Amino acid sequence: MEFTSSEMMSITAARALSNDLICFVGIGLPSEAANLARLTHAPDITLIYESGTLQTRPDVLPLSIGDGELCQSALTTVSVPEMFRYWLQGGHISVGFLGTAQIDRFANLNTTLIGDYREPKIRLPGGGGAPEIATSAQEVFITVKHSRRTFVKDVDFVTTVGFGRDGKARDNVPNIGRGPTLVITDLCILKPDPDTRELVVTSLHPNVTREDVIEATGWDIRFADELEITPAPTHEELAVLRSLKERTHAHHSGQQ
Amino acid sequence: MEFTSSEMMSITAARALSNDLICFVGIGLPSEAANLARLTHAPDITLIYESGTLQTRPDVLPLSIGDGELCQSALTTVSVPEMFRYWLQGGHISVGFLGTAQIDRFANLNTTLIGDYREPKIRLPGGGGAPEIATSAQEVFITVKHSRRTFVKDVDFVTTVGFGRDGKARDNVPNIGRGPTLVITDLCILKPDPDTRELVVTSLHPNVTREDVIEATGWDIRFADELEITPAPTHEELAVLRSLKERTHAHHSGQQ
Amino acid sequence: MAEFLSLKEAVSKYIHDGDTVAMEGFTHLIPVAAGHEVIRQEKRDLTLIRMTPDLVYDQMIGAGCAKKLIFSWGGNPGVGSLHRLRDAVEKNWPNKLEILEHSHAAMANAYEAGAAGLPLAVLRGYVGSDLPKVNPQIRFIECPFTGERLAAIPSIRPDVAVIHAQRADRQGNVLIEGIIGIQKEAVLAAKRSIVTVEEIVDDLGASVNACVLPSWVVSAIAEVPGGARPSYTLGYYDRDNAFYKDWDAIARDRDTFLAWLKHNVIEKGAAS
Amino acid sequence: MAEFLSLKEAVSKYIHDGDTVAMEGFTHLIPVAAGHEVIRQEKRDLTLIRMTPDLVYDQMIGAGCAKKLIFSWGGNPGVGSLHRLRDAVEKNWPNKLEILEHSHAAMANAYEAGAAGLPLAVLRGYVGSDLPKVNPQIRFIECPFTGERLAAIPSIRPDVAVIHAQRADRQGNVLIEGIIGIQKEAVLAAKRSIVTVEEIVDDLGASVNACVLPSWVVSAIAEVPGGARPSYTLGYYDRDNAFYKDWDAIARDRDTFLAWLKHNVIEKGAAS
Repeated sequence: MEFTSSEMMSITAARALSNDLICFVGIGLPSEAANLARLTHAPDITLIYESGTLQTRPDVLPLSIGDGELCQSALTTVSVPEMFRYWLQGGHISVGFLGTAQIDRFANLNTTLIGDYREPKIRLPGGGGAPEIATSAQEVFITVKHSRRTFVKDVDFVTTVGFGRDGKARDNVPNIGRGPTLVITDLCILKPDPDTRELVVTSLHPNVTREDVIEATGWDIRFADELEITPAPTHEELAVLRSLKERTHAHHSGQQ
Repeated sequence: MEFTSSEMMSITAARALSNDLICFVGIGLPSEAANLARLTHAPDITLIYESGTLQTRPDVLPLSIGDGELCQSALTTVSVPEMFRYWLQGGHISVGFLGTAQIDRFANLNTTLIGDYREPKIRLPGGGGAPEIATSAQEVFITVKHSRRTFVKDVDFVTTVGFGRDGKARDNVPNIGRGPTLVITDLCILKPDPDTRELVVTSLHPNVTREDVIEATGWDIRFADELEITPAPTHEELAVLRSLKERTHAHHSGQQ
Repeated sequence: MAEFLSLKEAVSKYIHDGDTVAMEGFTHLIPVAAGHEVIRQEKRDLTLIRMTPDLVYDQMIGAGCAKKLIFSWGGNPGVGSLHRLRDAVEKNWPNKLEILEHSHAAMANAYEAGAAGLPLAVLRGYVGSDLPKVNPQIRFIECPFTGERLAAIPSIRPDVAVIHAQRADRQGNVLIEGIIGIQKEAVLAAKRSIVTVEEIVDDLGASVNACVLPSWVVSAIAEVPGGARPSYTLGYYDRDNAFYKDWDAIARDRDTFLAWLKHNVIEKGAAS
Repeated sequence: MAEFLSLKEAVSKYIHDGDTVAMEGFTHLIPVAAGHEVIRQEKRDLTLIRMTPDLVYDQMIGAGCAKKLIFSWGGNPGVGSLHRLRDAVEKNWPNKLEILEHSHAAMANAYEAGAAGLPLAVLRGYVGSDLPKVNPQIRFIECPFTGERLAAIPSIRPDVAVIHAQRADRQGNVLIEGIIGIQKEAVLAAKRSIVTVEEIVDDLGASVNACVLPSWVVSAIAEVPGGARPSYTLGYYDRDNAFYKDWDAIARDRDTFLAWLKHNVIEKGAAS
């Protein structure tokens, strides 16, 4: 079966999810992965979107975290202050899903700007929910396309903490989660080293070589001793993902 | 028309209310006065009870601030944290109505205990909403039976501030209301002196003499230069009050 | 996910001697049946937390379950005192009861901060009151932006919260309607929680923004029709105002109270 | 009590040059028609506050209404950048735009504290982030009970808040349903407020705990059917996702943007 690198990412991310997780889902690939998991091996997974929709089961992927369908298929919809104070900061979220523009070796994320804050070359959307998802969720999964543009030696701005520029930002900080435990790209899977917190490649996707990853990373990336190969997408995973995306496309462009 | 001193109190308190007021109503006499006002000269007055019921129009007097009827006749019912944070502390309440066990010359209230805190002679219910109603409401009306038991030289405990034991507790405290502006008893009406904040009798109820008030007050009470006579209850006021109380009595004892 | 248990099993499994227990319900939805089960199971040394102790705590205090009470208004609303509470505070009967007294606003904020996972609540509170003199939990902080002096109190995070609610669905999601008081905050602030409900249904029939607790924040659900009496449950039965009045005489005297307790609680086993 | 006015009268009366304006609606119920009226009335030097600026602020910034923006995520959701916002920040077009950047959690807490009449909000926020280095509003305090270091930010208390809602009744009470976001907090935190609604009805049909704003916290109500388009109003019309995608090309180029603005906003008078 042919599959794109983006499909590989969604499917790999979906596999990391399970029924008993309470998942705080961002827009884009995180939403794709979470709903794919719900439609395949984790039908009871609980999805929560920042807009206040608790335990929602959308039939198509939302274009925004506040789409109408999220609200209609939710158990209930709470206010935004309640979402951030009770459900996120209250510690009920098992996994926070984040995307990013830039990531460094300690999984710090930059979604604020490229260049200097005062006169940015490129002004990015900003942190949104990420800075607090990263510390209030019990753990964080990150999905990002793998290139020298995203995997940079030093992020221009730490919008959202991974483990800090020195890998020690979470040390003896009370009442926060474990931080990033999984980074999924279109080339590989990375996990933080238990001691140094530096990201280490633990699995290469099918047809991806070490050189591809080295080529696409702005620092001298480390590989785990026993490097695994990520199982290729199955028929069912691809079929469900593609039908989900088709339904979504039809739905969003159909509306006027 | 014959009327009891308690009827005189409710009617006098009701007269002090008007259509444009947002009234935070406590149980007992405050609730009687507020609903009497709503059923007579101030049909558009807004009543709010601590339990979260906004803009409620009960047909009978509630036995508690959380009676079912308050909720069913309310515009909506919010949570208790929201009631205290947004509606009271947010400054939307024009008048807070309070009762008390003891009151002193600076309108400080004691609803905590008689005797010493460690071994109280009589343990009273406590402050409830009063301590913050007294400072977050724009002004406070107090209703209390007039006797040496209630009008004491020094309250055993300041549960709820009037103007402090020295009359200066509100001076240069930002973001709080004006405090008690009206004390209504079964004998008279008192208002705080604009400078010293000490309570001064401004109006005697019908058939009440200065001596009655002096006799019933534990400190040497002051009288305004032009002492008024509170107009006696009208036929309509008494009729509406009595029918309200009959309906209430029937309703509460009728239920099993 | 919430476990469906009998009231007996839920109380036995989730409430232990020495726990801090919040049995909330602001006049409405008071979990009285659960309180009676705690009495029957003779739990001891509990720290009871409740904004308005009401009859249920008067009974638990009179039965000797509590060593400490955290509250903000301890009376029989519209009737008078809670005589078992007064007997414990004034005369240490049946045992010494330590009390920690707050205002309603402070406790509401403390529950809210507990539900929000914070260690403290901040409010414009206790101005000019003597309560800070008798409650070491009440501190004051200065706003770093305006310099305003504001009250700070520890958030409430009980070992277990017990509430009553209208109904639960078969997945264990709970609907709370009407005067929802502090029910959600008490459950979210607690480590463990028990919810007694009038009925278990296929569909909660909740409106889009209704107060619904997902099953993954509730430890146990017990179906206990009438579980709030003499308090009430909107849509099911009214408040037994007459009993609230009768309680004054029952509780006033130790022996009448003990007789009432024996007949109406101890000997009446909960639906096992 | 809320005044019933036309959108034109409401904006003219309650929004003044130099005001801090919060036009909230978290993807849902965005008050776009009101934003267009602000553009038509050529308001200037506004400090715009909004968690997610969205198309409405992109248009107001591009039209030169704003001198400052307080926000927490400035993109076109699911599509890309807000090009007018980037043009202002990166190239000072049409005018220099000062920005003050927070996280969503911080702004949500700041609105909540504003509605609660407090000068600050406290949250477990900004741990390890660079945002405190570029936003002087972000301070840290120590919890007096646990010593935990927590973030403190000023509460948001705008001069005026503008929201869209499903409907109002004839007394001026307003019902907000579905994704209610931060609507109530924005109105309660503001000195003045305008609510545009789809319709004015006799009975709101609100459920017992629905999000309803009493008329005495709203300054003006304007009946503006379709007032949220291309955002949406639950129960009335869907989100125009196609337009959100089309906006990317329209806004990318200054002239195409100005042409669109002239044709779709400037020359299209609001219902006066």
